[in-house]
Amino acid sequence: MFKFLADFLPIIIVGLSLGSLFGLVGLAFTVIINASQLVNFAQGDFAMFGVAVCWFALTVLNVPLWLAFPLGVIGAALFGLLTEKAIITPLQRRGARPFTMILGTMAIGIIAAGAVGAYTKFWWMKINPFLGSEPWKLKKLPIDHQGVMIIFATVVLVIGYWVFLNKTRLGLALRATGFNRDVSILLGIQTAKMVGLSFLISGVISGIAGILCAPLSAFNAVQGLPLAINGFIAVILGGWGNPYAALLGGITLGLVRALLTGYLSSAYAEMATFFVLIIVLTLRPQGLFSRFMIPESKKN
Amino acid sequence: MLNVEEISKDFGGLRALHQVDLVVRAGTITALIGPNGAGKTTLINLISGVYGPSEGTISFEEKRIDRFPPHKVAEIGIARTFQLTKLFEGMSVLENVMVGAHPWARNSRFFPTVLHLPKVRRERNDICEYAMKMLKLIRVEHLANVPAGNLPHGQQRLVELARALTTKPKLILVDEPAAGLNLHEEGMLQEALKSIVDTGITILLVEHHMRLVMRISHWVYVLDVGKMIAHGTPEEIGKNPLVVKAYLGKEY
Amino acid sequence: MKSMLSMRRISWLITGGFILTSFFVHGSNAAAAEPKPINIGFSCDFSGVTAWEGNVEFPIFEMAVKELNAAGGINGRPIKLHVLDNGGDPSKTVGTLKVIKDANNCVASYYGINSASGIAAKAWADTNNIPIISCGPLSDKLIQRKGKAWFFRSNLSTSVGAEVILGRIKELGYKRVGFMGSTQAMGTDCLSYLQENISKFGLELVGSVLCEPNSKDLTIQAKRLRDTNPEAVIYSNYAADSSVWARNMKTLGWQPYVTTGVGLGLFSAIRDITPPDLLEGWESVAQIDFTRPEIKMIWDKYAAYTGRRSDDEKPPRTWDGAHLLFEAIRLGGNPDDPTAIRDGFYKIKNFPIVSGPPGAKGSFEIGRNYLITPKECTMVVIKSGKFAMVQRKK
Amino acid sequence: MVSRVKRDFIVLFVVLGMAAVLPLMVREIYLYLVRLIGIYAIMALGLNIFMGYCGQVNIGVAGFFCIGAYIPTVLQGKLGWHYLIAFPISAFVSLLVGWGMSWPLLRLRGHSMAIGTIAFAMAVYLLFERFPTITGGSDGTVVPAMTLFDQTMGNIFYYYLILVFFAVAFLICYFLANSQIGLALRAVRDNEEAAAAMGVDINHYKRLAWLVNGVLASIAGSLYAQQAGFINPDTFALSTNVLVLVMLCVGGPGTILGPVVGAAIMTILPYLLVKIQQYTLLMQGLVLFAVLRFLPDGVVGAISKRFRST
Repeated sequence: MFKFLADFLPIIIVGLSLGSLFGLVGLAFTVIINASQLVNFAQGDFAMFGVAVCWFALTVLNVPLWLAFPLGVIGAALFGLLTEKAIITPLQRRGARPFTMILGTMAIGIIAAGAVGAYTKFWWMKINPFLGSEPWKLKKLPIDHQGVMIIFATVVLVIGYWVFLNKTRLGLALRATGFNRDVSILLGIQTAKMVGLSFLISGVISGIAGILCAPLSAFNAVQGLPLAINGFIAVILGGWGNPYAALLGGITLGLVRALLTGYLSSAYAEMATFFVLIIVLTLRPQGLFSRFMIPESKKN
Repeated sequence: MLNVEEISKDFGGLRALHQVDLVVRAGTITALIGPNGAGKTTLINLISGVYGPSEGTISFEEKRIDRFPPHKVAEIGIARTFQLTKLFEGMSVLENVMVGAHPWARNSRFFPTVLHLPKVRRERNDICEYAMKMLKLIRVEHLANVPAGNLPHGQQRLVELARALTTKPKLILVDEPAAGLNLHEEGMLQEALKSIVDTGITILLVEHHMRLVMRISHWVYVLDVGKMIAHGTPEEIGKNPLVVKAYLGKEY
Repeated sequence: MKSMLSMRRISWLITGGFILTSFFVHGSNAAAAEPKPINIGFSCDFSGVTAWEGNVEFPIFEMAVKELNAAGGINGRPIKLHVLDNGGDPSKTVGTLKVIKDANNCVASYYGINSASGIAAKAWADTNNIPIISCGPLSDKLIQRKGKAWFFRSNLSTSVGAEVILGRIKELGYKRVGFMGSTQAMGTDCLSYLQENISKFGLELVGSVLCEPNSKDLTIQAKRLRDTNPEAVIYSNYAADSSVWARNMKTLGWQPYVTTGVGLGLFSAIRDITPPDLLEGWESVAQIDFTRPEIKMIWDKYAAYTGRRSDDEKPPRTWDGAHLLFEAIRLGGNPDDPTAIRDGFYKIKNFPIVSGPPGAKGSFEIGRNYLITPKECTMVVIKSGKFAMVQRKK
Repeated sequence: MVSRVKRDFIVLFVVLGMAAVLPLMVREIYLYLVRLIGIYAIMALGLNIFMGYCGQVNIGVAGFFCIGAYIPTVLQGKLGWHYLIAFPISAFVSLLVGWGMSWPLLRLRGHSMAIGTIAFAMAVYLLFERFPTITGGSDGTVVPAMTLFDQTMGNIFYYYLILVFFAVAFLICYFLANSQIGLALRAVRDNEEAAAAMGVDINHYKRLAWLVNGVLASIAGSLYAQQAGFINPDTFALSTNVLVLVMLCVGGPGTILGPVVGAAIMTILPYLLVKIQQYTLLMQGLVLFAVLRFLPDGVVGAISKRFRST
């Protein structure tokens, strides 16, 4: 019995910390989905860009971490805003089809990856664990503080976003925009500004996610898309346009992977997640935890 | 020709239609009137198979059709237009109308098409000609090559009619055609409907405005909050106190 | 109408491009330099995930060629490089090699870094009879035991590395060995070699775990391996996952002796990515002894030539590759005949190389188409974040 | 209408004719490029039917590409079957796979469909990567050269093979696009409800387009494997999906020639940039961005518009 627990607990912990990372990226997706029913395939590249800025500040400008971190986040946020101004709004004005929008965001992602890659020669952008590599000791049970930080940040950001969405005028406006653009225009909400705002917030979140997970493993210019896909899987597993569902979906994904790694083999864990995704899409397209469904936009 | 018997439709807890009966006789213009939210469009959607009824049956020429998917309904000869016009905006008017030929375009299967067999080419030309003929019938042939997205509202309705006709239907469901038309366009519409009936096609006209209905329909049904409250000739309906109360009462 | 018009327009464009192309081709055919140069193709990964390798290897090779040409070339004939990017993609690599052969009628071809592309290149070389010298790929699938090979290698091979590791572990007196590697060939090849040969060294493989590329957390695998309590751990994985692995071992409070057979090139990448204190005491097989003056010289040359430093194995092994190729051409006698050059490689005897311990000599022989044997191998250890040579008892 | 078809054909045959005599005039490198263009064009043509005409989203082309490349290779290498037998089998397999996947995937819409198709492609990719004993794993595997009348086929042969398949694929897509089926597909794209009311069986046509897309991609894969001589899973990773999307979008979705032009542009671009390889990715991104932003209907769309307006 104890043996079983000793095997089981670490798996759960790993699942949680991985899952909350995916959940965080999923949340970043959800912010944009809530405001404009868009899926932003450059999400991971927001994170990547944040990491790049942070790394640049640390290694080239030699600024301390407490300054480099916010710089990176700001970088990601501005990049998000730029994305919206550069391609999202123009395409939406034109009433482009969904796959054009997808490609639009992809284009931004490719450009970011290409630019950063050209500067770093696709070499790794190394950021050390924030609190050094010595793990915390809790009654000589070692704890990986980087993972703890990710879980913590995730919880805080999800709650913060919930408060913002439900308790502030701006948040309500954001929700209204996502729910029904025309009506919210009638209500005098500047929808364009709202979409911009959503990209800004989403940039912040994914920036934080990226910089927090960069020390876990090496991060380079082309690592954005895989991260984004995991985040998006979290969104689909959880539930479309529902922040908590995205988090739950992320944790489910993390746990599934950890369990597969623990009890099957790590060689098939990733493959299995995609099969799981297809099954979920077939049986429950609205997601596992979608307590409410925001209808997809007419354009789809 | 079309028999709707004791149809009911629930959305969640809300009952949109309650025990509705309706009969359309071949070769006539039958009108279905009623105030907004009476359930007219719901009934049309039930007949055209957009969704199935909660209770009751719909039969067309003695054939049960209430579980048919929309494309099947279209194939057995019931065409429709939409209250909010739904043209294919990426195509020209002619192409829009040609889509209508789908139910009888039997030769345009996959392999014959990719092999570009003569019968397919012939059929394509037939379709093209037939579509032009329908456009002429509705008197909009001059618009043939205009992108459908660029048309004014009134003409879009007419094109939709032509498109519906191209399916070679026995019955056309026309959903609020006069909504948002000016007098001139309404006149054109009236002409169009008349000429359609003259070709022997039956029309079920769903309308909100009395004027058009009173002028052209042979038989009128009145629907109010999901119930059929009266039916008869336009004259009878005009006199019917129930209708005046339920319907015109709201108008004036 | 749309389609027809655009179609006609396009056809004009195509005709135009067509005519231009043929002109261009004609022109480029006419161009020929005096004295007739020896064409050498250079296919390497400048883009893609292994791009940094190409960006180091190419300048070194180019530098060697320039020096050679400045010194009068081979028998008075300069060497002309034809550079192509293979993006680290095998089928693209084959494409570039085809181009190198047919378009620029090259006699010999230099190939860059990653194993998959290497295997593709070897297959191509064997069918097209063009000698290839390569200095990146680790895979054992590139070893040709019988007959004369067309594909040669100036760097470490997985099995050679593994052999050295096992020797070292034995030397340190450990018995129980654990293995951690990539789910990709780099890990699986090494594992299968160990499973076959470890008993010969009187050691025991007690446990092995694999991990997917770019894993974010390897605690589970690390725990699994620890539970088999090995005394020494062999790490055969890409640099990207090293930091995860090292950190998770630390988290488990488990720090056995870790060694890798990946060579200094990858080992320094591992050091670049991972917090150095996590790597304290890690050892790796290498093919250079950086206390040797030649190495220093090459590193400085590279820095002077490119303006950035790459103080690891790549410059020296590329340097060796280039000079072995030149020597083979020289010994082959006929710079225009690929077969002669191939035989030239086998004529190389006791050629002084910068790899290996001081005074190392290099050669190829039938059944061994790779340069580095266990006796050319050295070992480096990470002491307080810096590399240090391991002094091994003979 | 008929006369227009005639004129298109004349143009098509002029182009094909020029392509046919090309090997006599230019060197291997250009033939190599043309082969790649042909292969990618076949893939993009199929994708165009599904995305450009039927208006659905598919970021999983590489899945079929992978199947088409690996199955003949394995059948040849492991079982020693002849390529000309293995080739159709792979096409048939991807037909079946496509049929199977159509049930879960075609029920989705828009972005869900995007991620669903990505998942499909990734699953296939990992399937072929993680079973090294059969497929050679991440190291990839040599594709046995095809022999005909016991002599090995060379580049020129593959050039003509690809040319033929390209011509066939182009004609198929051309006839589809200019037929009642083409109209039905576009109807589904523009307004599903109205299409259904006109008697168009939406699911049937979505599946049709999806299968055309899949089979063409698989054929492209088989050709790619043969002419490349070596394949490994990375060739079929996510980037390929994106590349084909980019080709389609640059050329012009929903136009007949779009895929071909797009394939040509995106294939030649990296070779023009050979001196600045590390910017290849950046360039692709910028091209895609510029096209999306300023040429909504892609290059071909823009050109034909120019013609209509003048």
